[in-house]
Amino acid sequence: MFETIILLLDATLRVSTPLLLLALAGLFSERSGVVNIALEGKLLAAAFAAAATAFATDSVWLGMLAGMATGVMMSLIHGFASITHRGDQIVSGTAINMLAAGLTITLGRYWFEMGGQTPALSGNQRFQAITLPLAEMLENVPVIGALYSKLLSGHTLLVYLAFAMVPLSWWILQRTRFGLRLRAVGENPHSVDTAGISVTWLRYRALIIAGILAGIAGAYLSTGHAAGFVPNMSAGKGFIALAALIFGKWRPVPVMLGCLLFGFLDALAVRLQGVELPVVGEVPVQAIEVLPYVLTVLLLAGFIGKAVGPKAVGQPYVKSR
Amino acid sequence: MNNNKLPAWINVLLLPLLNLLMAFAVSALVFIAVDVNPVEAASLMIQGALGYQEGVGYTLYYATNFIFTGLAVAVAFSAGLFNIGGEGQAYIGGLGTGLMCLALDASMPFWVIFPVSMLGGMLFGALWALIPAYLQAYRGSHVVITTIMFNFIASSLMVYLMVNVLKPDGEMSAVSRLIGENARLPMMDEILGWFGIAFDPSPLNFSFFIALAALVMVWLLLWHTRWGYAIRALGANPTAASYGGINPKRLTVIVMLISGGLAGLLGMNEVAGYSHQLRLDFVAGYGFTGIAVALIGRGHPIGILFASLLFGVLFQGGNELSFEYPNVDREMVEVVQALVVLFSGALSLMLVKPVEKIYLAITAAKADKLKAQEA
Amino acid sequence: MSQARPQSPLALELRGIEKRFGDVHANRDINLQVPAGTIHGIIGENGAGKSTLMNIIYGFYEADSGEILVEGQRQTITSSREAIAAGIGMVHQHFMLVDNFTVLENVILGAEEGGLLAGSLRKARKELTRLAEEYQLDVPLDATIEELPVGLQQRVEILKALYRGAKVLILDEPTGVLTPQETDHLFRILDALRQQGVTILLITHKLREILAVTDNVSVMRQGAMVGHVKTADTDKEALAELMVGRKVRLKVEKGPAKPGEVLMSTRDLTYTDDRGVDMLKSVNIDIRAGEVVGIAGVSGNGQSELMEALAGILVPSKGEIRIGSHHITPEAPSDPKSVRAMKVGHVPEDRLAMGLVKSFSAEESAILGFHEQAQYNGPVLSKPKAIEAKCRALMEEWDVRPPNPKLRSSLFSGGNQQKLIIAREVDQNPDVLMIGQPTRGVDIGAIEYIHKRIIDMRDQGKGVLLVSVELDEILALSDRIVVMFDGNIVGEVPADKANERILGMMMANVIPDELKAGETL
Amino acid sequence: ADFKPAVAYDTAGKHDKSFNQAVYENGVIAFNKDKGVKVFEYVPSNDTQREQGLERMARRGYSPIVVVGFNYAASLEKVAKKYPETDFVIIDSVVDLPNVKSLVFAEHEGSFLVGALAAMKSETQKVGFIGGMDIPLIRKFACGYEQGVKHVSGDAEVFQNMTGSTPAAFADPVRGAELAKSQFSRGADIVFAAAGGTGNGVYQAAKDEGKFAIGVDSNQNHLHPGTMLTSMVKRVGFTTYKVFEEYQAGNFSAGIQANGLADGGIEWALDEYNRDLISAEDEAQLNAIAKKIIAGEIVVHDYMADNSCKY
Ligand SMILES: Nc1ncnc2c1ncn2[C@@H]1O[C@H](COP(=O)(O)OP(=O)(O)OP(=O)(O)O)[C@@H](O)[C@H]1O
Ligand SMILES: Nc1ncnc2c1ncn2[C@@H]1O[C@H](COP(=O)(O)OP(=O)(O)OP(=O)(O)O)[C@@H](O)[C@H]1O
Ligand SMILES: [Mg+2]
Ligand SMILES: [Mg+2]
Repeated sequence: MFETIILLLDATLRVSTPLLLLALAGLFSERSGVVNIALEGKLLAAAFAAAATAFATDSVWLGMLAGMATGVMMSLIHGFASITHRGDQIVSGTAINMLAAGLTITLGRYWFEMGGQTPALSGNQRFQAITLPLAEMLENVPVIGALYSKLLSGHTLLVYLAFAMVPLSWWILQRTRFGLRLRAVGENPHSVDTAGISVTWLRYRALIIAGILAGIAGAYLSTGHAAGFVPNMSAGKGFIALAALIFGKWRPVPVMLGCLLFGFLDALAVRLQGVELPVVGEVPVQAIEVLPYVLTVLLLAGFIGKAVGPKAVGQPYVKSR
Repeated sequence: MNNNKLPAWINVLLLPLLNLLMAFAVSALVFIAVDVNPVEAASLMIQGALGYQEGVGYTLYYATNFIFTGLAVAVAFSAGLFNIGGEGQAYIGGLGTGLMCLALDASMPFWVIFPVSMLGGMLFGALWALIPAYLQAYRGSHVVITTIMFNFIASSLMVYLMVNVLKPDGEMSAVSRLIGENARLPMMDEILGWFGIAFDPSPLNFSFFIALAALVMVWLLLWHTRWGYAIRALGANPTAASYGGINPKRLTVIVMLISGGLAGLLGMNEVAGYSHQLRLDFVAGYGFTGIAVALIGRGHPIGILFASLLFGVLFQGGNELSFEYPNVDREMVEVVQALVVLFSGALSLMLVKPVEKIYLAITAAKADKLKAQEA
Repeated sequence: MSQARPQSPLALELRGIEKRFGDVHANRDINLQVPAGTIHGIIGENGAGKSTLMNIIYGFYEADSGEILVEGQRQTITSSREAIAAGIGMVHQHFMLVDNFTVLENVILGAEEGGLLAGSLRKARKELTRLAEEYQLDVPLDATIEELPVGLQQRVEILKALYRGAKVLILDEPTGVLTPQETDHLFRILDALRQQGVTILLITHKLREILAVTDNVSVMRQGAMVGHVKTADTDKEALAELMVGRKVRLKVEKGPAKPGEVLMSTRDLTYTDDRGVDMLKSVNIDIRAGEVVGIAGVSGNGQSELMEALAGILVPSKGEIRIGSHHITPEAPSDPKSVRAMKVGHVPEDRLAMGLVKSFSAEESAILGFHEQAQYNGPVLSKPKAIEAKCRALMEEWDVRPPNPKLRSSLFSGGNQQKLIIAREVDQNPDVLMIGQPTRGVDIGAIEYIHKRIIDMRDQGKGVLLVSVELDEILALSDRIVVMFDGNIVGEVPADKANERILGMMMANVIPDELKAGETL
Repeated sequence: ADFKPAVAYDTAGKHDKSFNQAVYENGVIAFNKDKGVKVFEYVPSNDTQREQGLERMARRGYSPIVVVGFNYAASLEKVAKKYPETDFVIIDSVVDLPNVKSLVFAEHEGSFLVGALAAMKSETQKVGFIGGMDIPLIRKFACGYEQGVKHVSGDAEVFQNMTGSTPAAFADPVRGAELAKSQFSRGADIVFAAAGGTGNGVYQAAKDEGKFAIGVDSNQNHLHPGTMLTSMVKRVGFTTYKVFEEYQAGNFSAGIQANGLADGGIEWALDEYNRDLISAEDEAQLNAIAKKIIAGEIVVHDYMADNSCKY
C-alpha cells in the first residue's frame, strides 16, 4: 500500500510539472492584468518547437531554448494584440490556441512527414532522470528511504526546476521592485502609470516571463516526460493549469498545491482505467478527469472559499477614466 | 470598434474586409512555407467549395453549423457576455437531439420527432449554459472561465455516456445505433427533388433552413422586440439597463439560455441531419469557429450569414485541398481560422487609426480642392 | 487675458498649451504663471478643462502644443516620470492607489531604490514618519488602502507626492469627497506645505474654499483661461461671474407652494453597501404633492443612495419606503420597473452612466425604462414607428438639437442629452419626479427651461425631489430643503428661511442657532 | 470495377509506427514498388471526416478502397450502401455487405505466443499489458496474452491497464509511459502494448527503466534494439498487398477473411534486432507452441467470441 502511494505520488510529481510551470506562467501574466487562456497554445507550440529542435540539433538544451523562444513569441503576439492594440484578451488567447493547434501539425507534417509527430527522441535529445545524491544508499532505509529515493529522486531536471520556481516566483512577486510593480499593474494600472512607470512594458515583461515558463513546460512535455511531439499533446493541460491558477487564488504556493491536486487526480485516473475497486466498483475515469474543472467551478461559485482575481485583469489599459 | 469620424461603410465593410485580407495575407505566407502555392491553393479551395453541386452542398452544410454557433456567440455578446462554451453546449445539445430521436424513432412519426428532437437539442444546450449563466449572474464567477470548464465537463460526460450507455453491444467504436429513417431530416437533394430540381447528394439537409430561420429570429429578437432592446441595453450599459427596469441577473440567465439553445441546434445538422447517430466529438471545433464567425459578422445576423459562408468555403475547400496536397491538412484551415480570429477579433482596432488618418487626409484634400475651385 | 508679472520667482509657467480630444477642444492657448510658495486656485465649471490641463502638467497627457517651464527652465514633460523628475506631484481627482497594497507599498511604488524592496521600505518608513510629523500627515503605514477612509487615502496620495520630493503639488478637486473637518485638516496641511516653500495648484468648484486658502486664482471656461486674479482682490460673485460668463443668481419665477398629501416617504430607511458601510442611516423624509423638496449636502453623503433606493435600484437593508399605498421593505423589495409603475419618475444624476445608453440611437434612449409599454409594442414585435414618433415629439417639445431620433445618443451635447432624459421622464406624467443634478453641464438657456418645467410639475400638484450639489439651484427651486450628512438627515429648512450660510453649516453637521429654536425640526 | 486502389488510414496517420504504418509500408509502398501502381491515400484529421473521405474516394472511382481500423465501420456501412459499385475492404471489423471484404485477424493467437515468451523471459514472473482504447478487440489481445503467460507459468502475474475509452487512447504516449512506469514499479519486467501510438511511450519507458517491451501490429523490434523483446506482428500490410494483388488479377471476393498463425497473417517477429535476446531453446519452445495452436492442440480463447476471458 505504502509502495503504491509512493508510486502514485511519484507519478503526480511528473504529471504536475507542466501544470505547475504553466500555472506560474499564468500567474505572472494574470497578476499583471492579462488573462491568459492562451496557455494551452503556448504549451503546445513550445512542445513542438522543443522536440523538433532537439531532434534536429541533437541537443535537448537547444530544444528547450527553442521552446522558450516559441513561448515568448506566442506571448509577444498575445501582447501585440491585447496590450499594444488593446484587443480583447480572451479573443487573442483563443486565436493563439487555434494557431498553435494548426501550425504545429501543419509544420510537423511538412518537416517530418509523420502525421504531425516528430521522430522519437533519444539520448541527448531528451532530459534524463537525475538521481539525487545518496539516493541509492538510502534506498533501503524504511519510509524515508522510499520517500527520498523513490519519490524525490529520479526525476528530470525540469521537475526540480518547476518546483524551485514556486518560492522563486513568490520571492519575485513579494520582494522585488519588479514584483511590486507587476502586482500593482494588475490591480490598478492607473496607479502605475501615474507613478511614471510604463504599463505597456511592464505587461509585456510579464507576458515574456509567462512565455518562458510556458516554453519550459512545453520542453518538459515533449523532451522530458515524453520522447517526442504528438499532435495535440497539450490535451487541455493549459486549461487545467488555468483552473489551478484560479484554485490557488493567483498565489504561488496555493497554485502549486492546486497543480499537485490536479496532477494527482490525473495520475489516479490513468491508473483507475477499467479497474474494479472494492466497495465502489469501477469508477468511471471520466468522473475523475472532470474533477479539476468541477472543483474550479465550485470554487468560482464561492461554494468552497472565494476566488477573486486581480482587479484589472482582462481589461485593456486606456489612460483616461 | 466603431469610430465616429468614419462613415458607416468604412466601419462596417472596409475595415472588416481589410482585417480579413491581412489574415489571408499571413495565411498565404504559411502556405508558401509548406511549399504550397497559395494562389493555386485558393483557386482549388474555391473550386472545391463552390465549383460543383456536391461541393456547394458541403459548404452550406458546414455553414449551417457555423450559423448556429456564430449566433450563439453573438446573442450572448450583445448582452455583454462572452460565451466561449458553444462547443460544450452544442455537444450536449446534440446529445439531446440524439436522445429524442433514439427514444422516439420506434414509435413516432417524423412530424412528432422533428419538433421534439429540435426542442430537445435546444433544451439540452440551454441547460448546459444554465449553470455558468447562473453562476455569473448570482455568484459572480466569470462566464468565460466557467464555460471553458463546462466544455471539458461536457466532453468527459459524453465519453462516459457514449462508451457506457449509448454504445450498442458488440460495437467497437463509441457510436450510438443509427436513428430510424423517420427521425432523419430530409436531405437537400430530396427536398429539391420534390420540386423537380436535381441536386447532387451531399450532407446538406433541412437544418440549413432551420439555420436561416434562426438568423431571422435572432435578428427580430435583437432589433425588433422589447426583449432584444433589454439585451442590447444590458450589453452596452449594464447600469443604465438596470436603471431602465431591466433585471440584469435574470436577463443574463435568459440570454445564456438562448445562446446555449442556439448552439444546441447544431445537433439537428450533425445528428438528425447528417450522421444519423451520436458519435464522439461531432462538434469538432465548430463551437470555437462560432467565435470567429461572430467576430467577423460583427454580431449581426447578416454578417454572421456571410461569415458562416466564408468559413464553410474554408472548411470544404480545405478538405478538398488536403485531398490534393499531401502537405496540407485540415489543420491548415485551422491556421487560417486562427489568423482570422487574430486579425478580425483581437487586432480589429489596429487599422482604425491608420484608416482614419488616410480618410481624413483624403476628405481634407477634397475640401481644399473645393475651396480652391470656389476661389 | 494676461497676467501681471508677479514679483516672486515662478515655480511653474505654462505658455500656449493646446489640447484636443477629437472634436473637443479641452485646452485652448492656456497661459499661466504660478509664483513659488503660493497656493494657486483654479476654478471652472464641469468640463472646463481643468483636469486636462493638470494632467498635461503631470505628463499624463501630452499637450498638442505649448511649453511648460518649471522654475524658469523649459521642461519637456511627456510622461509622469519626467514630471516627477521635474518636482511635480499630483493628487488625482480619482485616487491612484492600489487598494490591496499597504500604505508603504503604495508610497514606494515607482520610487523604489534598487531591485529589492526591503531597503526602499525601510527608508520610506523613516522618511514618512518624518513627513507625518512635519505636516500632520499621520497614516497607519502598514494598513491596506481599502481599510482606510477616503480622507486618509488622500493623505497617502499627498505623502506619495512629497516622498518623491514634489515642489509643485497639484490637487484635483481634493475636497469633493471630504467632510468639512477633513477639508479643514487638509487646508492646514496645505498651509504647512506652503510655509515650507511647496507650490500648490488647487482645483475646486467651491468658491468658499478658494477664498479661504489660495493666494491667486485662475478661472477657466470652455477650455480657455478667462481670468487671473489675486484672491485678496476678489469675491465670490466676481469669481462666479468669471466662471460661467454671466451674472449668476438665477431667479426662478414661482408662486407659493400648495403642499398636499404625502406621495412618497421613507421610515428609518437604512442602506448598507457591499463593503458593509451604512450609506443611509434611518432616513425619514416625506414628499408631498405640490412641493419641491431639495436635498443639499456635500456629495457622497448619501444623497445618491437615497435617490437610488427610492428608485428601486438599491435594496434597503432596513426600514421602509412608502409610495402611495405601496410599502417597500427589505423583505418585500422593489425594483426600478415596479417603482416606475407606481408613477415615480427618476432623472439620474449621471446621465452617461445611467440615464441613457450611449451607443443607442436617441429614440432608443428616449424609451429607456418604458420600452415595455404597450404603445411601443405589438404582441411580439416592437413598433418602430411609434418609438420614432414619440422621440420626435419629445425633441420638438423640449427643443433637443439636432432633432434627429436616429442619431446616436453619445453624439448629442450634454445639455441636449439631459433634456432628452428629463423629457422622457416628465412625459410619463409621474406623480413624483426625482431629479438629480438637473443642470450639470447644461447651458443657461436650457437651465432656465428645465427649471421652469420643474416648477410647472410642482404647480400641477406633483411631488418633486431635487438633489443637487449647486446650492444656488437648491435655493432657487426648493420649497423645503433637507440637508444630509454622512447618511443622516441633519435637518430641514423651509426655503424662505434658508440661505447659503445656514445650509453650509448644516452640510458640515452643525445646526445653526436660529434653527435650534425648533420650529421646523 | 477498374483497379484503382486507395487506402484510408485511421486518424492516427500512416506514421504511427504500428498498425497504420504497417499498411503503409508493407502494403502501399511495397505494392507501388513491385507493381508500379500508385495507391491513393487519405488520412482524416478527425472522426467526422471519415465519411466525407470515403465518399469522395468512391465518387472518384477508386476501388478497392481499403479502410484501416474498426473506427471506420459505421461510416463504411453507410458509404458502401450508397456506392454499391465500389468495392471496399475493412481491416479489423466486420461489415456485412456484398461489396465489402472484412479482414479480421486472430490477434489472440499471436498474443498468446508473445505472452508465452514473456513468461519464459520474465525474472520477476510479473508481466504487464497496456491496451489502447478499452474495446473488445483490445481485450482480445489482453486475453490471449494472459493465457499465453499462464500456459508457460501458471503462477506468473499479469498486470493489465487500458489507456482510455476513446480513440485518443491510441495516440497518447505520455499516458502510455505513465502506465508502463506504474507496472514496472509493481514489479513487472516485460510489458506488451497493444495501443497504437500510445505504445511508443510504453517502449520509451521500458527503455528508460531498463525493462523489456513487446511491440504490436508492425514489427517494432528496430525501435529500441535491446529493449524490444519481440513484436506481435499482425500482417495487415502484407494482407493489404495480397488483396490488391487479387483485385488486380480480378478475383476479389466480399465476405470475411480470417487471418491467423496458420496462413501467416499473424506471427511473432524475430530479426537482427532481437536475435540476441531470444535463446535458441526459447525460440524452439515458442515455435512448438505455435505449431500446437495451428494444429488445434492448444485452443486460444477469443475474447470477442463471448465477450469474456474465460479459458
Ligand atoms: N480622455 C479624454 N478623451 C476625450 N475627451 C476628454 C478626455 N478627457 C477629457 N475630455 C473632455 O475634455 C473636456 C475637459 O474635461 P476635464 O476633465 O478637463 O474637465 P474638468 O474641468 O476637470 O471638469 P470636472 O469639473 O467635471 O472635473 C470635457 O469635454 C471632457 O469630456
Ligand atoms: N468625449 C467625447 N467624445 C466625443 N464627442 C464628444 C465628447 N464630448 C463631447 N462630444 C461632442 O462634442 C460636441 C460638443 O459637446 P459639449 O458637451 O462640449 O457641448 P456643449 O457646448 O457643452 O453643449 P451643452 O451646453 O448642451 O452641454 C457634441 O456634439 C458632443 O457630442
Ligand atoms: Mg476634472
Ligand atoms: Mg456641455
